Amino acid sequence: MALMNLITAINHTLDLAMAQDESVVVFGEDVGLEGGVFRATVGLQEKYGQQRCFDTPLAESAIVGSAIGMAVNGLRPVAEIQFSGFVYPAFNQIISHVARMRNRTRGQRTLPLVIRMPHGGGIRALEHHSESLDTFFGHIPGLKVVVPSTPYDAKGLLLAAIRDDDPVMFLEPSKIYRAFRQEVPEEDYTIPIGKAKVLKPGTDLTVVSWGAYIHEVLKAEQILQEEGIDLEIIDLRTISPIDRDTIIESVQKTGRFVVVHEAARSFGPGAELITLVNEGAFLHLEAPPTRLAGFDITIPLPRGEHHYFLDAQRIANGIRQVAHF
Amino acid sequence: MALMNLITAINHTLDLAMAQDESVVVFGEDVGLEGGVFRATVGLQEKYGQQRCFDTPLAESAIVGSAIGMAVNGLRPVAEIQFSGFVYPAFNQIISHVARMRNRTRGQRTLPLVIRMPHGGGIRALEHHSESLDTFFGHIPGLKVVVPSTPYDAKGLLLAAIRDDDPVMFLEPSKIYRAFRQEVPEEDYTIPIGKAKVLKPGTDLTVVSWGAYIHEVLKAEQILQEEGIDLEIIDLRTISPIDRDTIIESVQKTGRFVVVHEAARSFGPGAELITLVNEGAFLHLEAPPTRLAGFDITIPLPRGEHHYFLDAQRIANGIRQVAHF
Amino acid sequence: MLIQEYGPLKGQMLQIMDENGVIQKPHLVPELSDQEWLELYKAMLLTRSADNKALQLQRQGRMLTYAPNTGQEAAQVGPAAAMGKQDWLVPAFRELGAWLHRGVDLKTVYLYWYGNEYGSHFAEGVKVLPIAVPIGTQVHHAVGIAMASSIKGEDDVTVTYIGDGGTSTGDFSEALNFAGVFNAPVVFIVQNNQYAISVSRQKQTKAETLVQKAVAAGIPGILVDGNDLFAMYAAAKDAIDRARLGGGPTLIEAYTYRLGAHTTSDDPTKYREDSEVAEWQPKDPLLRMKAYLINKGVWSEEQDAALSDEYGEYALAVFREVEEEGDPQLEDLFKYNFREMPAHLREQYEQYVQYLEGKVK
Amino acid sequence: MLIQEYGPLKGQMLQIMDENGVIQKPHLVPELSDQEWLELYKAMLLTRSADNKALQLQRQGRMLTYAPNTGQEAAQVGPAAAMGKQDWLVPAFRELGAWLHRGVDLKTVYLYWYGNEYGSHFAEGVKVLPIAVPIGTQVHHAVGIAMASSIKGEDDVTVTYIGDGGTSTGDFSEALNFAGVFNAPVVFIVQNNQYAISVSRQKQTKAETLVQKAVAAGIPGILVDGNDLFAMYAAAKDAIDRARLGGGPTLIEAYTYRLGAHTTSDDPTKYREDSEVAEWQPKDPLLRMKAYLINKGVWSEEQDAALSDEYGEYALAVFREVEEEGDPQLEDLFKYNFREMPAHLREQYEQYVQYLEGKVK
Ligand SMILES: Cc1ncc(C[n+]2csc(CCOP(=O)(O)OP(=O)(O)O)c2C)c(N)n1
Ligand SMILES: Cc1ncc(C[n+]2csc(CCOP(=O)(O)OP(=O)(O)O)c2C)c(N)n1
Ligand SMILES: [Mg+2]
Ligand SMILES: [Mg+2]
Repeated sequence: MALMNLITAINHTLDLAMAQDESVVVFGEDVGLEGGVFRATVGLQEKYGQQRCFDTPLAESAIVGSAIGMAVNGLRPVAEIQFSGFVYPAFNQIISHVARMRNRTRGQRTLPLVIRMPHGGGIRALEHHSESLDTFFGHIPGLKVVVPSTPYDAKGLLLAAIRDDDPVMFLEPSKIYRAFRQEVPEEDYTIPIGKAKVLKPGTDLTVVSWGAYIHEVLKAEQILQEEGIDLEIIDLRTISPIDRDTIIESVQKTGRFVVVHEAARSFGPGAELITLVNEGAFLHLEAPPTRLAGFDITIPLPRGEHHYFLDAQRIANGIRQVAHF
Repeated sequence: MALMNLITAINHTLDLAMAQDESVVVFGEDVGLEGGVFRATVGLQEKYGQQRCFDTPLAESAIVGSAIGMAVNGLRPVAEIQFSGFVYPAFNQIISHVARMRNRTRGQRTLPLVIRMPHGGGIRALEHHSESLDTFFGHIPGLKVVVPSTPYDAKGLLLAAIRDDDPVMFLEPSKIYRAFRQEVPEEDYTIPIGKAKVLKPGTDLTVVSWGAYIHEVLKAEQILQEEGIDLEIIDLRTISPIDRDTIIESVQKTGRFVVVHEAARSFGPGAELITLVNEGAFLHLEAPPTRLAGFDITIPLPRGEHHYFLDAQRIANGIRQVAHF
Repeated sequence: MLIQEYGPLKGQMLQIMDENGVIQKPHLVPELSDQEWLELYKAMLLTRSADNKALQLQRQGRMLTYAPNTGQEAAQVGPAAAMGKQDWLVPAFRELGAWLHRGVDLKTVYLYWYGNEYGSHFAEGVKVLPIAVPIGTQVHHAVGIAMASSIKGEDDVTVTYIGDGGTSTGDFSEALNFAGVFNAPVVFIVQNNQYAISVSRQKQTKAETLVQKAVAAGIPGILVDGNDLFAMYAAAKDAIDRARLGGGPTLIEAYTYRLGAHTTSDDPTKYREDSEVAEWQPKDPLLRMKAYLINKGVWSEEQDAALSDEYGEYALAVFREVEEEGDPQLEDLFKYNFREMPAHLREQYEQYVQYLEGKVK
Repeated sequence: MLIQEYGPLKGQMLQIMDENGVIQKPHLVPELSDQEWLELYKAMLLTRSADNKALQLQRQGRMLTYAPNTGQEAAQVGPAAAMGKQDWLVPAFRELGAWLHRGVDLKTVYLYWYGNEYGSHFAEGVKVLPIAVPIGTQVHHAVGIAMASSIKGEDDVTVTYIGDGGTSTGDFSEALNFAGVFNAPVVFIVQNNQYAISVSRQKQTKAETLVQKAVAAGIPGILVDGNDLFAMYAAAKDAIDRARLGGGPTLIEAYTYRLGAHTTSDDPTKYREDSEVAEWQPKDPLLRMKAYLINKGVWSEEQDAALSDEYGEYALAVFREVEEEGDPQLEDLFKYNFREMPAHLREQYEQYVQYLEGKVK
């Protein structure tokens, strides 16, 4: 076991995956020589050579498009997009090909590839460096979408993603890249994609969140615990396919539901979760299932971003209202 | 008044807008000489010259990106994307700039532009010619998203879109381009963006739909009427911003809600509407608000597409279950 | 090397056989036997026949949309024939001649245009990617396949197609650039058929030639008479051989003409003069090659007519099979999105099956 | 015309003044007075001073991320000075010299890097677009602006910037191609500062020069010593004049070097040798121009030091204003998404205000 933060856990996991499987290749802008602007790939080029870890020209469509070709031809590419706000040039490749190649060819051509990117905001960055893309990717049939919230989970989920025979969007909450360290086993383990995790069982209200926000939710839990509100907290971990059963079971028990997310509110991931709860636990609902979400605005530049992001206080406040409904 | 189908109404409206306002320019692939693959722009180049109606090279990012520049420099561009499945290369421009320029510049640079495209399927077309993008565009703060369902509405909404100082995505249900004709006044009128329309008042259940599907819903209504189920039918007309008040008022009255849409189910537009209903009419709900939607699959090629699309029977069947809940 | 003389900026177009089927550059004729050239001609004839049949069936309402490739057969069969057995083909959507020559069954092709996903599922070992409808996207896949070959230390070469319209997409430039940077063993063939639906080549770019776009990526290119089977074979062979030996990518502009409509939904009389089409008719790659072979004494008009009929009948028989196969299985629509069907998808499928069964009873 | 001699494939780089500040090509020196050149030098000095101040403030934790442009001042001030009053500037994100010279207040620039949206709101009449962070996107806007000028029959010219990294984006090629097809009055300036973050120019493309990418679009181009103010002014003037007279677009490659870090988050020692930086230090555009002016007798080291200090103080004073202005108004975050705030947004805003008020009491 070693203490790792999220970014070192990812670096360690890529290293492990490359050591175990020659077909794993890692690339993107600044990924090779520099080891990534967040240093997720540091040391890999030195260790595995320029053929397996390399810099690309500045062209996201080409990064994803060539990853498709590599996957077709026997590799397991792990492509890095420097920030989620720069993945849009690759949307055509992601929607038209990454998500569809298997179906299009009736199972003949599978695409075992991973597209990693820092996700979400809260890092006082320039415009476009703070985007949350849960809905965009979640709405595309044929994609799996994963968001880890801890170094331990990041390792298990990333290994699962790399070994998955289908494409996985791996969204890394950049806010917590270096926020805390955790014991991460050196050995091999995977965490199944598509399974949520009950972080804390509770009886009064179910809260679902993921990524960086889970940690704010956990803080809110402390506040509310003192007020006698007993939350059940679920880390979604996979945005698509959603682990409905875990959520619905929970809401059937608690009767109350809050989803907390960073993405903009309208047409956001919260809407999907609330709808699933309606579909699976309507008769158990004692209060309107509720979303605590980003405003429907462009994420503000650093001087205003604190208004956009939900902190434990605001989350507690929102949950409290549902608890007392 | 003249009898027009959806496509002739759009052609007539573009003509009217160009005649009235010199700053309106119309362009896209095959838009000029040929008049568009669906003939939406037929005759306009001849009438207004190559400067105001023209063909572009095959590059959607450039089409939208240059439209932004034209809008900045005093024009009102109306860009055509040949099919909604080919708009993905322009997502970067749409998300990063079209939707954000006004906010980015604190109101200084506005983008009065319209991006038109055929939308949705059911026309027995090749792959990528049948995509429904409601969620994608709806989730982007800063965009207005309109889907007309009749020739009359198309004219009023398109004129409103062209005159709007903000960017509007104008999604035209290609399935009904030539499905039926309707009296459309020759004179100028607009229909406000952001207002839904109650097509038929009713007492038992609220159904929201839009675009081509509205016509299937109206057929389903006939079936259910005979069974004694009295639907209130709302044509959403604007996907974003949603006219919540009209919907919530209706559900407060009927207590039951069904949304019918063509896009894939998960993270689809139905989730947003169901969530709005939860937020605004929870205590009035007598049955789970329900979505009748596309499967979470890539839209099948023509030999399988009939399974994907909801017809009046399937819609009636779904509504019936909610009515009898 | 041909590039020396016919490179992007030489203002020269490689032509070996002229429009009358007469060899003008004997020293450049690739070393194939007459019999082998005859076989390639037959491949073009099969393509033409299958094309005609598809159009005929479409007019009868039996085939859906179809994108004809009449006039472009040499630009397709030539490179396909120059490829090695292990090489990859990454098409755009109008490469019937290349597909068939690379081992794709005509039935599969017809299934595609009939609107069935099995039209993108090829026989085992056929190293061809399915049609890519979004223009420009496929060239990235080709580069990625080629990069993977290099990374794995294999010497497969990848050949990819794109249209003149496609050269305006950002994807095209990005892919050429990637190929250059990674020295990928890939050959890009631009079928410049002078139109992107109604938009003429002149309106597509101010560049005098499309091959000069290679300069932007610093890679070699060559402009070729796309209706000359000899030239297309020679140029492709040259580029493929070079790629295989580690020489990197090449761009080939095949200068040709789409004699038919863009697709069966298109009416070309709306945007081009009949006289223009008439000018290109005598340049038909099949006419030329037939003249050459008849001159050589290895072929005759009679044989040609007979084989053409035979291919037509064959194509019809294949299409009948497609029709008989009927619609795809319902489960297939759901089954192939992921290796394992996720719970929500299974539920959607099962509920729909229940609905259908309820409806039937 | 300069293009004749320094066009994309001539293998020549336009340099008028050498690295020692000595004019080598007197006949090419643009016709400005010594006083005017001095003013342009001062503009470069202001840029350098404001840049240094920003870096200093950033190290003190007072400025947020900052992208320095030290070394690239001539490539920015030269073209900006060659522009007409009515012309448009569409920057990438590292064009401090151009912004200031085109009338953007330093305060506005600092507001931007301070993380405030008002940093993209310019004074009335300043025809400059805000920074475009997504690389490559801005060049389309420039082409669109230029197309609109043509359509409206106005003779404004648009000048746009992009980096060497940016030339690999599909957007760049698409925009050049559009500009060519529509003969748009636009000048593209590639600031080839040899790096895209850590990725060197050599890894960005196999093309020997970036200016040769003009060939793909069939438009003229010129390779220029980007550290030579005379050459940058002359090339830009040539291109702008031509565009204004209906001659269409031009691509200019300004061959320069980023002497500092990519941004304040970047550590260039990770990816380049100090010796490389040391080689470029003497080519600094300010050093050269200063030497020239001192030689001419219109400037002195003393004046230079004094003015540099003065500018530094000015920059600091401007920054203090920015700090004093504090955070943006809450309502501003909501107000500018649409001309009128839609109901749901108003509700989100009001609920949040209520929450804040509740929290305060
Ligand atoms: C990205 C994209 N935009 C638009 C279309 C619609 N479309 C289909 S074919 C075509 C023209 C293609 O022209 P070209 O590349 O020359 O190929 P050709 O049809 O001549 O073989 C267009 C615009 C598309 N398929 N993809
Ligand atoms: C589409 C996109 N991808 C990635 C980034 C992240 N990024 C910011 S600057 C930069 C390098 C840009 O290099 P260049 O174009 O040479 O400009 P320079 O920084 O040298 O001025 C990158 C990769 C981005 N902003 N946009
Ligand atoms: Mg073509
Ligand atoms: Mg650079």
